[in-house]
Amino acid sequence: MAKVPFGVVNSEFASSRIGEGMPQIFSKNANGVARFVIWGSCAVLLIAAAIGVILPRSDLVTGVGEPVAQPVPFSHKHHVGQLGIDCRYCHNGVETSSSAGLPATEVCMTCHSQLFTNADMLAPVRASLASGTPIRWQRVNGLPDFVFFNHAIHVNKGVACETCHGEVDEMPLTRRAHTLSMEWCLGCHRNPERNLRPPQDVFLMHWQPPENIADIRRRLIGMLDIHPETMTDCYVCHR
Amino acid sequence: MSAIAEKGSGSGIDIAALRRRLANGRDMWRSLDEIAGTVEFRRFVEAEFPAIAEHLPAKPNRRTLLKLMGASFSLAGLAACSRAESIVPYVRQPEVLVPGKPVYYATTLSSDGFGVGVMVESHEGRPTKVEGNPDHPASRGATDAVMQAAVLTLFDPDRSRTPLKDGEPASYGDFLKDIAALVSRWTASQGQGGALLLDASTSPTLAAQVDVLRARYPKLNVYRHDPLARPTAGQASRALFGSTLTPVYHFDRAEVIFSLDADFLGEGPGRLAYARDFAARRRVRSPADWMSRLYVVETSPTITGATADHRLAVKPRDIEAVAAALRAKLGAQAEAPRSPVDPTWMTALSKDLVAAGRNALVIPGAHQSAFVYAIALAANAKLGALGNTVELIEPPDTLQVDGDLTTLCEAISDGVIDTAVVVGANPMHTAPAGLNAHKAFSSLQLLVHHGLYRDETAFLSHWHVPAAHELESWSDIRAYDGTASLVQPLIKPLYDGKTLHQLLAVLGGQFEIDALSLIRQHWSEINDEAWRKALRDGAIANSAAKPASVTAPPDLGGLKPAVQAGGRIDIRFVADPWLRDGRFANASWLQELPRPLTKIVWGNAALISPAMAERLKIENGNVINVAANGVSLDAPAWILPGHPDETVTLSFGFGRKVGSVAALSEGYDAFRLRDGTEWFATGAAVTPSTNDMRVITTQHHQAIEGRAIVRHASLDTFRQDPHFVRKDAPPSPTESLYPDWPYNQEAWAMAIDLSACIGCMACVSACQAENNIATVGPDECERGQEMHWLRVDRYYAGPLDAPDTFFQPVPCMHCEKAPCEVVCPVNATVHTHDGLNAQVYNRCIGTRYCSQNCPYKVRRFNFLDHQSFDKDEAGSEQGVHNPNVSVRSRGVMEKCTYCVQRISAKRIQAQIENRDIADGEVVTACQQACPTRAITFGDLNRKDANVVREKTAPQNYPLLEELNTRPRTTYLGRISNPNGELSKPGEAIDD
Amino acid sequence: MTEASASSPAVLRGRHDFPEISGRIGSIVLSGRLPRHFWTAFFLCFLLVLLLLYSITYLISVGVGGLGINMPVVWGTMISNFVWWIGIGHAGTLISAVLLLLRQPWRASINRFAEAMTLFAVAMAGLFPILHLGRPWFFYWLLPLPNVHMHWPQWRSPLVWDFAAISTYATVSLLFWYMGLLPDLAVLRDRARSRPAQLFYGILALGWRGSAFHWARYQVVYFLLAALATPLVVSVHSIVSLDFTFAITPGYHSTIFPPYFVAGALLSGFAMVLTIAIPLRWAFSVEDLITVRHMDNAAKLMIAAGMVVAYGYVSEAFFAWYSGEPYERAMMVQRAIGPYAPLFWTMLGLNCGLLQLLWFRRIRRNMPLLFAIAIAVNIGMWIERYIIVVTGPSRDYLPSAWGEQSLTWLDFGILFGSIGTFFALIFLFIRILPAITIFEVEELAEEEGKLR
Amino acid sequence: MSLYGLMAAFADPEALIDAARGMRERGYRRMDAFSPFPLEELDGILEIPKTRLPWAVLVGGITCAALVYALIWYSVEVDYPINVGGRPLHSWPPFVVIAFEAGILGAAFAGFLGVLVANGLPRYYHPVFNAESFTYARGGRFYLLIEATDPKYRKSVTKRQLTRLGAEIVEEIEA
Repeated sequence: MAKVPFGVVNSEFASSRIGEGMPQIFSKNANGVARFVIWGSCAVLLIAAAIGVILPRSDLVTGVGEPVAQPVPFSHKHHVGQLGIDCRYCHNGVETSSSAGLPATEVCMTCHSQLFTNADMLAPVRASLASGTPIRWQRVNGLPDFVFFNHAIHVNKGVACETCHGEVDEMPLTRRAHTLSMEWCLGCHRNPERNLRPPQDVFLMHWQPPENIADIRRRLIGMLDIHPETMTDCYVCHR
Repeated sequence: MSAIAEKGSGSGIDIAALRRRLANGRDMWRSLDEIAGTVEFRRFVEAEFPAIAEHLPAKPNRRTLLKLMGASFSLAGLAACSRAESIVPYVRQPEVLVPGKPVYYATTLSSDGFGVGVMVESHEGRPTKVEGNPDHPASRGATDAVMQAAVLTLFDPDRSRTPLKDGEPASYGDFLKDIAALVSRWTASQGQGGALLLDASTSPTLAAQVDVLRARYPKLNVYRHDPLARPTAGQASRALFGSTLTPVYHFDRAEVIFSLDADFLGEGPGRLAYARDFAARRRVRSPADWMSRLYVVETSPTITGATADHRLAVKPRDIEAVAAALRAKLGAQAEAPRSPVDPTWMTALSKDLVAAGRNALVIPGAHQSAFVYAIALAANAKLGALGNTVELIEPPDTLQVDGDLTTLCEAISDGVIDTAVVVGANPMHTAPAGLNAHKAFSSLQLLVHHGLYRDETAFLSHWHVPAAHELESWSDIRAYDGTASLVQPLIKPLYDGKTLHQLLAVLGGQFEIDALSLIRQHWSEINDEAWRKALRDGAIANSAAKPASVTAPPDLGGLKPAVQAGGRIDIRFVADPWLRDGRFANASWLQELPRPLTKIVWGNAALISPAMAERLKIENGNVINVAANGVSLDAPAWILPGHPDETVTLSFGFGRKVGSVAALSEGYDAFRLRDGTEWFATGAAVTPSTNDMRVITTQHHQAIEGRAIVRHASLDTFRQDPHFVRKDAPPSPTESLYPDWPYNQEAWAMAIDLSACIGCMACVSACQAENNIATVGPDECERGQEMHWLRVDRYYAGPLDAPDTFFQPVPCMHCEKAPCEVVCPVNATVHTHDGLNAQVYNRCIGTRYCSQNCPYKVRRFNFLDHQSFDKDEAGSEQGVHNPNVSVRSRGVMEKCTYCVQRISAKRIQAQIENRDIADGEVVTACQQACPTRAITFGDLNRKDANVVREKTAPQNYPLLEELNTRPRTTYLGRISNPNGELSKPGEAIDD
Repeated sequence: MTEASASSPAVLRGRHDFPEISGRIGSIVLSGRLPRHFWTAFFLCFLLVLLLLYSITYLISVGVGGLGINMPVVWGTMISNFVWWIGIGHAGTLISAVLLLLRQPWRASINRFAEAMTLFAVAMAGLFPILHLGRPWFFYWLLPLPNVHMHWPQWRSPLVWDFAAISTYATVSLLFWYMGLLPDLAVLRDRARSRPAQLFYGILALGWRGSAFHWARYQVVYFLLAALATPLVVSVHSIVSLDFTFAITPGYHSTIFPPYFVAGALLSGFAMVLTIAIPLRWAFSVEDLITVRHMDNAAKLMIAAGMVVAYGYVSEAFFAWYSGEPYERAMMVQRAIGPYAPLFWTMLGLNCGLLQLLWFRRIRRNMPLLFAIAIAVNIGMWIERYIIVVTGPSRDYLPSAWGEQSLTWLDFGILFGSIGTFFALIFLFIRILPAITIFEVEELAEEEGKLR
Repeated sequence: MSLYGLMAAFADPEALIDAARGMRERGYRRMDAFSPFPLEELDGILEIPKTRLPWAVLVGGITCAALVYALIWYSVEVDYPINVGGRPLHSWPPFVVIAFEAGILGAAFAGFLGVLVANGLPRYYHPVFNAESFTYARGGRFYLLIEATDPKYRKSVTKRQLTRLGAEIVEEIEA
């Protein structure tokens, strides 16, 4: 850096009349404005924090309760609620496999080759069987790839379909009943007792717990060999 | 972008021009890599695989191609891996299949033409993992490193997808039309001028089909080209016993074993069974236990030599002298010839052998001369071992051929042959140096090639037909002991490939027949029930060959030692342990799997002895020119301790540039120097040059630095002091500042028996297949960014020329006081209730502190985007992925999890059934693959568990126990059994 | 007048009056007439800023594999840059806080830019732990934020302590610096002629009017902040050193690290103060305000810190031997003769050897020479941090895992980019804020009786 | 428009101190002095009370440290207990480090915010700025303010007294 004779600047400054004016550069309102800005920023920060806490849990983000459009407007309300078909008729892997399984087209056609054989609504199903092209359903209850959920263990240990999937028998179009967030999963994994029911009842909808349910649940924990202290291990879900 | 790639980019591909260029020589065209940048390549990809094209950068580099390689572009389940938001059920669900549950099928994989039975795990119809078949004699539940990669080659995007006529895509129907013309021509001429060139195979159906073809076309000639052929067993047994026989060894009965250059643990169709028996005989857990003793004389370091109690390295030309000396010592010959081996050594060996009597075993190298082979057979006979430790059986390979590639080429040159059908073989790459196979094949009127890849031979042929992969095929094949094993498809052919049986049937005029009916026809004598059982078991019951009873003549049936050539330097050719003759060159798992002794990846080197390097004043990576048989090649030198002096080991399998992965690898093509199918060359010349070539290795430091890492002792020392592992080792701390954490349920733990570990790398390969471990490519390996969760460390001790070699598999130790966990700032690595050191990939932010603080350095980091985390972006490369293991994204740490997905699966199963997990129910991938059962895994809290038994052995020790990390993985110190009469050179075992 | 200044020679040279002091310092900012070469230098730094931006973009889009790191040496320049910058940051706080507590009035002319240097160095340092991450976009997982994943940081990790220490240090330094600026901002507010400048400095000055009542509280709290900053500054580099000490890697696991790191920080910090002050006082002709005595004192502190650092080197080696730990010993030997030996000996030469020249008063007062030594120490200290980071893991417990890392263009791009950004920020600071504390120099002039 | 007080400007600190002492002796209590740098002698003269801000700093520090420690304790013992490297859940030594840093942060904030609040800053409009002579532009003069609310305040008397005590300029300032 080259040296600059500072005196030039300095003398220029000395000759000027800088600073001999009115020092009051703000109006009387300035103090009020400053207070408003200070408290206002505090309020904005608080609101932002509140939004940050609430928004990720809201239906807006989690998609809970929002029916998903499907290639065939399949109604659980009709099939489960009105006809009373058992969950396992279509989701036949649920007791043995990690995946509950989606019914093959054939399964749909066991009934629909007899019933509503000409309904327009079912045209994609018939087309699927004819062409051998599977129906592309839209996923409703999705988990990230790094989460490994196993249906069989839950169903066998007395966690009902209803507990996670909600009252599907009242859903004309299937929608997500719970957030399926880690927080929500852990809610049960930390304290499974309050979501248990006798394993034979897991496929029932609108199950009414008997009077002595607390007692039953306590015994279930022992009978089913459930160890809540092991259920928050990371690898239970992440492998 | 590599230099190679730049050379090619900018100009479009013109198939005709390529063919013209190809006509000029064998290495004129390089690879997909060369053409990757061209407009045509893009257009091709876009047309065929729109999903991939979107992710293809404007100028794809090697990395992209490697990623695309991960699996197929267009696999069967492409529909199933579309947007994550949609789910696709079956239209008709197969009965056996429950989505989410794997299914296992027994089938057989071929290894140098012999069958090894496997169980293949299949998820929703997608084969993902190869396991050994416990009921199969050649597998006994184990696999080797190469077999693990079968699923990867199945999904290899470089596989040939469509028949090609003169290099242009054509339909199979057109092919059949052309073949129909050929069939009628041959029918008219009785096959005059026709030749069939087969790959190595022991398929009974194939042999029968060839017989049918011969009957139909009496003038048809059948040749076989097996570049890795080892025909001397037959020659020697013909000379000795008058019939062609092949030996089967019983190491479980052997007390003293002498290997004459036989790598029985690493090579040969029976290696897995042999390794199992060999290790079982060397299991020492208490001073009362007994173990066998192994002497090895070898011409190039092998894992068998590394396991030996006494090992000598000799020049290839000296092996015959060693064999003759043995014969002399055993008293069959009065006068001992000049032996390169110390006479006391020979005396001690022969005394030991004689003492063992019928429990002795002399094994000749299968690639050795008939003379050596015959001496070994005679020695066994003399010792009384024949019928006990050695049995001679009819060779499984019953196919009679009219000659090999050389005869075929001569016949073509003579104008006798004008049409050739090449099935499976790739003679344009594997032909010997002196043979101008290229010229001969170019002059053919019609050349039909059937193979998995559009390889060098396919480029020359008029018709190329894609072959079905083993996992897509119906076939049969015999194991080393003659057991007929069935090959059944796990998946419909992805690219409509045809099996070799279908092709041969087509040549016989059966255009429509499928492979299953051909196989079933051949085995029509067994009923349906037996057939179903055979399919379930993977092998046809009681089909093993019966041992022949023979008596050895007093002489060697006229076999003489070979005449020694001039020159001082010998060449020893070996097949690369993973790539074999180069057929697996496009499997990235195998390219990146360190070779057992050199730990070299993505290339090969000319192995030389330290003394030779000193004389030539060369270092690792310096280029040497090796000349023999009138040809020469440049290769980077690699100094291997324990290598015989004045010998260069060259390995086959590299130098191929066909296929995007193969093109990434470096190395030379040793076939360019080979004469015939010889495994040795004498009179070679080696000239050092000033150039360097890159040789990539994953272990840079070989010495153990006096640390108590691999603890070892001789059997005698062990008997005196069973707790030898405590001697001279740092004291183990017993106290900790921290209170002990209770593990009330399971407490998973592993024990690794270093005496049993033969360094075969099967565990590493199995781990890679099971856990979706990425391959990273040569550049990243060179930088030290490879990803194997489990590594097998190789240390040397003792003198440079005759060191002791130690292998030590190092997975995660799952320390109870894990140093890695306390330093993770985000709880991404924590302990579980059953004592696993869990790694939570989705929580990891990549501070890499855990790896810094891991004294075992077993953690691996995704430095770059090796496989895509995003299902959509990954496209179809997920084909080979284990669906139960997360695919890790860039920037995430990963490591051995004790196969936590397997633990979880078994726990869930046990909990559903409301019972405890049984001992041995959870088997880790490495444990399952291990041929010697060196790895034991189980629950420490079960007092009857195998792993507890192993850990109570006196030689059990934790690695770096002085750090008080309390590892759950421990080692059983290595025990060897040297002969007390021999002060072994470089004896480091007795201290 | 305090005792210290009474017993030692005067700090300022020549005689001054208040308008002159405030005018000379203030006009650098307000007149905006800076030497042409100021802008040339700024432009060069700005090019390096662009390099930093490019490098960061590359790093984040390609991944940390673009750096030279590998297995086993998974930490590299990002960590050594971090430690280096944090170290540089220490001198500023030391000069302003510790010398304030010790009532060393000579700090007056250099504390402002030393504090600014601290802030910018900490800002640069704060960048590196994030760039170091494999997935930098998740850096906030180190914070205990309410989230749906139920995540907590792992409080036992030194990296979390680091996060707490660095953010506290940056915040406290900023508060301390801003408090010190208040009276000077009032001066600038009053001097400013243009309305935007008046508003800018006026808003920042918070209506400071120099009331005696304010001064009384101000001084107490300013002093208290200094008292808080002093243990903080020691704790920060101690915690940074715990990143290493906490690990069981040979070469990391050493109890000497905390004091040795603090001393190293001071050494590099004073070197950076000199690196900035020597050209600054010359370019702006303020040699009478930032005098040779300042430089001399800084040089003395440098050699003092340097001796402690040298003691650290010696004790590290001694205890590696004395501990009898084979791993520590082997690592130490490898450090001296292994692949990183050239760097190791260069480091010793620069940080221990060359520094001994400062025993000579003539060299301490020879500005070009002092400047060169300061630069050499800066380089030496970077090498020291790099050696500490890489040699341990490259030669740790299992010889099979031994290996070295390399450096790529990206390592250098980010390092030089950060240096450029640091100086660019310093230039901006000089342009916008008074680089010398007006009120304290006035006070000093008053006390020294140097008023006309 | 009311009168805020009288502002007297002095050339040097000694003059200001003398003037302040003089005015105090004359019975003035509602005074303030303004200077470009702190003048400790004024504290006694103007009867500036000893500030209690150090207590605020102490309380801020301790509160913040305790809160953070409590948060850590809650997270490891109550909310999500995890076995990390076999260490006890409540590993206090490392937690103290974080609590210490948090304490420093809390103390610094308490001090900084405390001084602003106690001084009533920011206060952009203030009557003293209405004095034409009141400026720090030239390094600042030394000012003494006698507020109009002082019981002794008599405009002309006070002005005269100030001038007599050496004020260069004395001006009336509006509120």
